[in-house]
Order: sequence, then C-alpha cells, then structure tokens
Amino acid sequence: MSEGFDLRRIDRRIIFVLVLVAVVWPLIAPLRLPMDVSPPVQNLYNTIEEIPAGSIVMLAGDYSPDTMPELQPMTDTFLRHAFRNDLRVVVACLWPASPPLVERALLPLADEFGKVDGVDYVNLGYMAGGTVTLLGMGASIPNTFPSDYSGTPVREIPLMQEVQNFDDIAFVMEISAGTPGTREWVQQVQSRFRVALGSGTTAVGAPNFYPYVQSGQLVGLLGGLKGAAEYETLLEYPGLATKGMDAQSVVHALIVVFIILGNVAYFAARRKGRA
Amino acid sequence: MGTLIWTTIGAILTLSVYSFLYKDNPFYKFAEHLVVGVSAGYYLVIYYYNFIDPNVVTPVFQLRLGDQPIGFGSGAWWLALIPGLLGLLLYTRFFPKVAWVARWSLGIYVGGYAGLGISPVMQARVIEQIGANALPLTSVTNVLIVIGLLGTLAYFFFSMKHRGILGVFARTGIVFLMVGFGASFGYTVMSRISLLIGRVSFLLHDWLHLV
Amino acid sequence: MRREIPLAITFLVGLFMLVDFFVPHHSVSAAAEEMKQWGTIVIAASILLGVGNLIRVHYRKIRRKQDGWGYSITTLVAMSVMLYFGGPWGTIAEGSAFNWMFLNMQVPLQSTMFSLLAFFIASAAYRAFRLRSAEAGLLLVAAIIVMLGRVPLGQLLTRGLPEKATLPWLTETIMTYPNMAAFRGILMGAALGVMAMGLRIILGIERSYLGGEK
Amino acid sequence: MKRTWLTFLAAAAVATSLLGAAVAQEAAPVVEEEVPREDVPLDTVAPAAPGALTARDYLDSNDAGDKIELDWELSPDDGAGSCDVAGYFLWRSRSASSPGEIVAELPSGQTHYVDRNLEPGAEYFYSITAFDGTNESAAVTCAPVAGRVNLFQTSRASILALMLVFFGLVLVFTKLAERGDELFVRRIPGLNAIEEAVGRATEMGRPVLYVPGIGEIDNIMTIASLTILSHVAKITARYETPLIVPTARAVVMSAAEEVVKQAYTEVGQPDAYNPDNIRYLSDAQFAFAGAVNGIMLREKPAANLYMGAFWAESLLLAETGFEAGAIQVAGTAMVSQLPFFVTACDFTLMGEELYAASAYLSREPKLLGGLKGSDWMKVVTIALVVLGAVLNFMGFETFVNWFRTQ
Repeated sequence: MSEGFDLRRIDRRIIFVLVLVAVVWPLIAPLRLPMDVSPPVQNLYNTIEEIPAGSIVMLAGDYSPDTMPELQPMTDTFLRHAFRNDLRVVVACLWPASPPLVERALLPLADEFGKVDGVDYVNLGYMAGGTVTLLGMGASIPNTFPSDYSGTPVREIPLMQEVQNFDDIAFVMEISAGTPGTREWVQQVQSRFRVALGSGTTAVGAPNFYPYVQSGQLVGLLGGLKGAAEYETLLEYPGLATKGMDAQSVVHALIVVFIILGNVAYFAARRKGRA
Repeated sequence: MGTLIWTTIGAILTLSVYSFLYKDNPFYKFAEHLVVGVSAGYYLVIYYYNFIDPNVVTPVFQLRLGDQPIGFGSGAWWLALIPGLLGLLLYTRFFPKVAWVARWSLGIYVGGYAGLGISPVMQARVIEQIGANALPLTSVTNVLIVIGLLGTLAYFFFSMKHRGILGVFARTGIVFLMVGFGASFGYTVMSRISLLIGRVSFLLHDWLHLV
Repeated sequence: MRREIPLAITFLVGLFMLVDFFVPHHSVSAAAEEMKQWGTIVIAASILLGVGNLIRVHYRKIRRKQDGWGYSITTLVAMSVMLYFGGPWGTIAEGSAFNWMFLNMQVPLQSTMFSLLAFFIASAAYRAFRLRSAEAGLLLVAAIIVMLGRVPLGQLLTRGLPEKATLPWLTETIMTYPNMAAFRGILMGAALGVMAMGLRIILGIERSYLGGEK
Repeated sequence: MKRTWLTFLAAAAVATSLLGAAVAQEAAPVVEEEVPREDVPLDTVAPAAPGALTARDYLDSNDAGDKIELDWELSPDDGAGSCDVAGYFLWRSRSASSPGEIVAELPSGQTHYVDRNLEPGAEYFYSITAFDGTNESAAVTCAPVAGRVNLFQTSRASILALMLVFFGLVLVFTKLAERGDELFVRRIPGLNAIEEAVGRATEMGRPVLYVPGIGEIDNIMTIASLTILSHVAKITARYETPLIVPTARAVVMSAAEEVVKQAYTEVGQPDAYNPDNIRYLSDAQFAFAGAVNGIMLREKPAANLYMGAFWAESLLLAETGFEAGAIQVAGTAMVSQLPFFVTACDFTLMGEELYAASAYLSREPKLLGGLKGSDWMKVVTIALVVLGAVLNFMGFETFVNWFRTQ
C-alpha cells in the first residue's frame, strides 16, 4: 500500500487537542444545545410545579462522592427548583457520605435565595438502619432524626414543629446511587404512606426503576447526567449537567467526524495506490 | 489554605499525567513512579490490617489469652493458624531446598477456586442462557437473538473447518460479533468522556474557580 | 512426591469446592466458607513477595545507575513514607496522613490515568474504523449509531422522523438484540473454556502455573 | 458471604411483598383507625387469641435445614368480631418453659410465615399472639419442631446433569486422543501471530512484552495466560530475546517467575533467564497501567502480548503500544474489553480462543481432548436451545423451566 500524504497517519496529538477543546469549551461557555425532555423528567417537573408555595418537601440524599458527577447536579437542580417555588426543604440521608454532599449544594443556594436554616430548610443528616429508618420515619420523623446535621435538637428547629410524618411532606425527591435507595423508598414508603415520590439515579441504575414509573409509584425519574440535564433545561438554568451533556455531544460528534475523515483519507490513498 | 495546597498538588499531578499525551517526559515519569510507590505502601498496610491482622494475628494471639474470637473464622483458634501457615509457605521459594513447598499454597488456592468457579459458570452462562434463549420464534427480535447466538457459537467451533453449513453459521456469527463490538465501543465512549469531564471540571472548578 | 502432593491437594480441594455448590448441608458450606477465607489470606500474605520484587528491581536500578534511576528513588521514598505513616506507630483512620496521601495522591493520579482513555478512545476510533471490508463496515456503522444515539445531538439529528428511525431507538435496538446475542455467544463459549480448564486443573492435567518440575 | 446476602435479600423481598400485599388489603381499616384517635376511650380488651398454630420443616429440598414454616388460624377478632387485630407477634424459644423472643411482627390477615437463618437441626418452640396496638392476647403454642438438613439441592439438578455430560464428553475425547486417534483442530489465526511477533522482535533486537492481565491467579484467564506464557518463553529463550513480564498481582508474579524459569531451563538456556524482567508493579489498576506504558516507551519492546483478564486499562495499554510501533496480539474473554483489543491490536484471541490456545499450543492429546469435548458440548447446547424454542412455541414450558435454576 502506498504511503502518500497522510491524513491516515495524522499526528494523534492533533486529535487529543481537539478532544480537549471539545470538552473544555462547553464547560466554560455552555452551548445550550436544544434538548428533548423525556416524559418521566417532564412529569417530575410538573408535579413539583403544582405543589403550593410554602409546602414542605423532602430531599433524600443516598449517594457518595464516587457518583457525584452524575447525581450532584440533580441535588443542585432540585434544591434550586424548591427554593425558587418557595417550598421548604427537609433533607434526610440513609448514606453516611451524603449529608456533606447535600450541604455543599444547599448552603450556596440558600444564600442565593435568602433562605434561613431551620425555618426554610433543615439538613437532618444521616441515620443508620436503612429500611428500619424509613419505617421509623413513617411513624415519626422527629423521633427518627432527633437532631439535625449540626447537632441542634429537632424540638428547637421551627420548621420541624410542622413535620410529624409523611402526611406533612408534599413530595419526596430521592437521589439514589444504590441500596438503600429508590427501591426501598418505593417499597417501604411510597407503597405504605402514599407519599408522592420522585427519584434521580445513575444512568446504570435507571432501567431498574422504569417499571416503578410505569406503575405510577414514581411520579418521575432522572436517569444519569442526561436526566439531570433535561431537568436543568426545564428549569431554564443550565448547570453542570447541561454543560456536561453539551461536552458529550460535541465530543461524540467530533469522533464521528474523525472516523469519516479517516475513511476519506483511506479511500483517497487507496485510489492513488491503484492509479 | 491547606485545601488550596492539596488541590494544587492534585492539579499538578493531574497535569503531569496529561503531559503524557504530548510525549513521555520527566513529569509523567515522576507521577508514574510516585503512584507505584504510594500504592505499594498502601496495599501492604491495607492487606495487613484488613486480612492478616483480624484473621490470623488477632485470633491466634488473643484466643490463647482467653478472649473472644474475632474475624470471620468461627472455629477454633488453631484454624487461624492454617491460612497463616499457607501464607508463610509462599516464602519457602527463597530457600531452594524446600522451594517446592510453596506449591501447596498455590495448589489449595488455584484448585479451590477452579472448583468453586465451575458450577456457577455452568449455571449462569450455560443453563440459564439456554432457558433465556429458548425463545418462541414468533417475533423478528426473538429470531434475531437465537440466530445471533447460534452463529456466534458456531464461530467458536474448533474441531471442524468452517465450510458448508457451519461456514454459513460462522460467518453470521462474525456479522453479529462485529455489530456487537462496534456498539459496545460506541456505548463506552460516553462513560470515558464523562471521566474526562470530571477531571477537567476538577481543574477548572475546584482549582482555578473558572467555571 | 514434590509434584504429587500439590496435585493431590489441588484435586481434593477443587473437588470439595465443586461439590459444595450442590450440597446445602451447613457443615459443607461452613467448611467451604472457611477455605475461601484461607484463599484471601494467602493472597494478602503474598503482597510482601510483590513489594519485595519491586524493591529489588528499583534498588538494582539505583545501584547500577541505570537510565532513570532517580525516578526509582521516588518510588522507594513514596513507599517508605506510606509504610511509615501506616506502620504500627501510625494510623490509617480517616484524616490520618496515610489516608491523606491515599486520597490526594493515589486517587487523583489513578483517576487521571483512567481519564486518558477519553483521548485514546478517540484516536483508536479514528485509526481503526476503516471500511476495509463488509465486516469492518458493520463495526463502524454500529459504533457511529450508538455514539450519536446516546447524546442529545442524536435526538436532534433525527427529530421528526418516525420513532423507529430515530437514533435513540436504533441504539436501543442494537444494544438489546444483536449486541446481546453476540455477547451471550461469547460468554457461553468462554464458559465452556473455563469449565474445561477448571476440570483440567482439578485433575492435574493443567499444571503449568505450578512452575518447574524440580 | 454471598450466599448469606442472597438469603437475606430473598428474605427481605418475601417479607416486603407479604407486607405490601397486607398493606394493600388492609388499606381501608388502617385509614379508619386513625380518625377516632382521641374520641374513643382507651381500649383495655385484648383481642381473642389466634387459632391453632402449626410448625414444620420448610418443605423445600434445597434448604440447609435452617428454615421453619409456620401456619396459624386468624384470631376471631381479625376482620370479624371486634375487628381490632392490628397484627400478630411470633415468639420463638429453645425451651418449652419460656416464650423466648419475638422473631416477627406480622400484619393482620396473614396466616403464614417462614422463619429463617435458624440453627439447622435444632429444636425450637413457637408461640403466637394477636395484638390490637395496646393489648396482647393469650399465646397459642405448638409442638417443638426442628429443621431437616438436606444433602442435595434438587433445584440444581439440571446443572449437575449438564456438568456430568460435559465432563463425560471431555474425558471420552481425552481417552480417544491418548489412544492415538487423530483429532483435527482448526488453526487459530492469532496464535501464529504470536510467533511472528516474537520473531520480529528478535530481528529488531528488541524485547518482547508479555502482560498476563490484572486478574488474580484464581481467574482461569490468568491460568490460561500462564500456559501461553510458558510457550512464549520457550521461543524467546531459543532466540535469546529478552522477555519482560509486568504483573499486577504478587502471586501471579511468583507463578510467572516459575513458569519462565522452567521454560528457559527446558530449552537449555537457564543462564539467559533474567529475574529482573519478571516484575510486580502495582495492585492498583491504573498505577499498573501507567507503569506498563512507561515500559513500552522506555524499553521499546517490539512485540506486546496481552493475554488474560483485562478491564478498562486494555485500551490504555493497546493505544500506547500502537503508538510505540509494536506488533500487538491480545487475548481475553472479557467481553467488555474485546472491542478495544479488536480495534487497537493486530490480532485478538476472542473468548474461548484464549482457553483453546493453551491446548492448541501444547498439542498434548489430553488438552486437545478437552477442546473436542467443549465443541460437542456446544452442539448439545445448540440442540437444547433449538429444542427449547420449538417446545416453547408449541406451548410446553416445563422443559424450559427445568433450566431456570436457583
């Protein structure tokens, strides 16, 4: 095979630079590629939109740092959504690593919207026990979480005076990376206490939960970064997930272009070789 | 301040690794040798604390003092001596006269896991697959699955030349294999790019506060 | 004798573990469980063999002043520091120096090396996906469809087409049917290979892993 | 460990579904109960005790004798009478004299329970009471019972049957091969590539790199890799080409040392063996991959052979190797990594080919017999799939169900 000019043996460092640019550029300047919103995400958004201002919603954070890239944008966006609609938020976690992760999203957003700790939101932190804790919350949330993340007893927290059990919670958003997680919330809480439940999970986990969406046990589901990006789109606040999905789209397109270019070069060289 | 220093160290190490994309260079060499050293120390310590200490050292030395057994061995304390001894036997290879004893440990280990592996593999990858693939050939997709499976199996047929009907099946198998490989490749791109996005946002967000 | 004893051990242990799968009797499963734990301890105990090898190779490199011997010092120092912090006088708990070094050096270095794959997957695609033959064409087309179908861009490109012509639908279909059929076939074939190999190990026919005769 | 988890999960699943069913059934009374919370005077009357309780060994021949199945009749106040039974307490004890402890709290309407994780073969005394939220009824007891230990798990019969068929096929063909029957085995293209690659490294005066994967030695892929390594080492010994073997597991390293040393001795080149070339690098996946990349760029092997179990590091190695200009041959049964080896290497042994390679290389009749046995097992498998499909089509599902194991 003749080796003429060679787009085929192009220095791969050129490819590397292009890939890097394709990732960095959308992160710095979001492209806001239009995004189709899938029904489970739309439903989730609509449900939250319909909750009257002043109601109390719960954020259940059940994940750890290794799934943060996918799940943190969901925590961010849900809290932003809740604060924007003047909903009050109770945070409760079944994973020990979750409370600081939720806190990381909670504090700056509370600042941005001028929300007050203990009045407009409370982070109850982590409680061990998984399913047992969930059932306990069904009976009494203050008894299950006797103090908040910073150690303040719940009886001293104004917001918690209005919260006894799931009857007082208008909606629960479960951000889940595994077990205990979405499945336990559906089986132990939704099916018993009939609370409206939505969930955000990793892309890998999402297919397991579509049956719950179909049966209506989950009012909505965010699957992976894409689900998070769709949610951000609905909120008209492109955050990390949208930027990430932009970057994904651009890199994927770039690779496809590489493949096509490579083939053009290959056929050009082959024709030359034949002539 | 402390966080900034550690983040900066993390960022410099990250950039050192990326410099490899340009070409091999002292920064990459340093990072590479550093991580090898750190991980060697890490695993040595972790293996001791996680396996040797609770399952050999503690039961053997504490039970003689009359304490309760700890670790996963529920049996007598001398049971904990056996794995300890098997572990030590590995080191006989440094003494030529008894070096062959090291094979005992290896024999137990490899033999055990060979036996352990056979039945679950038979169950999960053969028996249950027969059940899962014996689909009523009533839909296009079911036919597709059964033909794909039979073709791929035919490709892995070693004791006959791939001619005639076997050849047809084997070629069908190759078609399925190629589509499968291409699809898996494309499917993986997404997760690899998100790793890169994660690292880049560490650099831009956590370190430089640009994003 | 030197060969027979280990082979006999292999046979007995292997057979016992094979039988364990079919016998729910608690004494059998308890013994099997115990032996599995022995295995993990043998592996844990072996780490010193590996680290010993690492030290020897780098020490010789330094002594002979071979190319890059300076980096070998990095390795040995990094290891010694970890051992110092994690030794009997140190602690490995959260917040300890040992844990800090792990979290701030090993973890970022490893995840960055992992992320190099994003670049390599692009260069591999560029180079390898050529229409050399019909089969290579299938590889290429499947890869492109799935790559586009997984991102919002793919949705955009085929927006408005009937559902069964959209890229996300095609992606889903390729992953669920041809891809799955092919991988099931590979796994089934490989399973037979594993079982045949396992049987040979237990019967002592396959013994190259035990090394020399003497 | 795994078994315990599975049992636990199964128990959790059963318990949840029972509870779920109970909740669904009892939805109306539960709501009703909440309204009169303050208006009704305190309930001081205990519900009537449940009817006869029976306990017996869990009737499943698969268990380890650690489960007991219990049935009882509803309390007359459950769903009828004063209609105030909230649930039942199940008590368990090792002696007849004390009621022991509560092992389960069961919703009203339920008449069945399986108690798990008991000591196999030990005798237990059970009793049951009904409660209404404040009061508990008198206890109903039954005769002591013990779990019966089983020796064979019948739900796994199909596995044993096919396994015996398979072992039989392998042994028959091995015997035939030993008797001297000529067994045909088709060429495996990747294998010739290994020899060519080593040959080219020799011509260029550069080393050969052999990566046995990052699997532990209990991984059958690693064992197959060591067999191929022995073959490769014999070639490099003959050509006096350096052979570098980086490993990620200490035991694999020590086994590789033995294998290579032995190969060099067999070929009559014991002095050419260099212990510094068999290296342990790191248990950490990407530390290992990074260090192997370093070897590729600095020691410039002309042939890279990747045989064994690989995970995400596969493409990291294969792309760097390609850039360094080496001939590359890979072999693995990790389906998730095959696409990357196929695209980045010159040849790839796919799946079963890796295992077949060791048999093919040795040309030992015993190993070839195993290969033939596997092939015939494939025929059996294909036949079963086709038969199953046909029977399924005709509506006989028993046959297929036999292959649904536990």
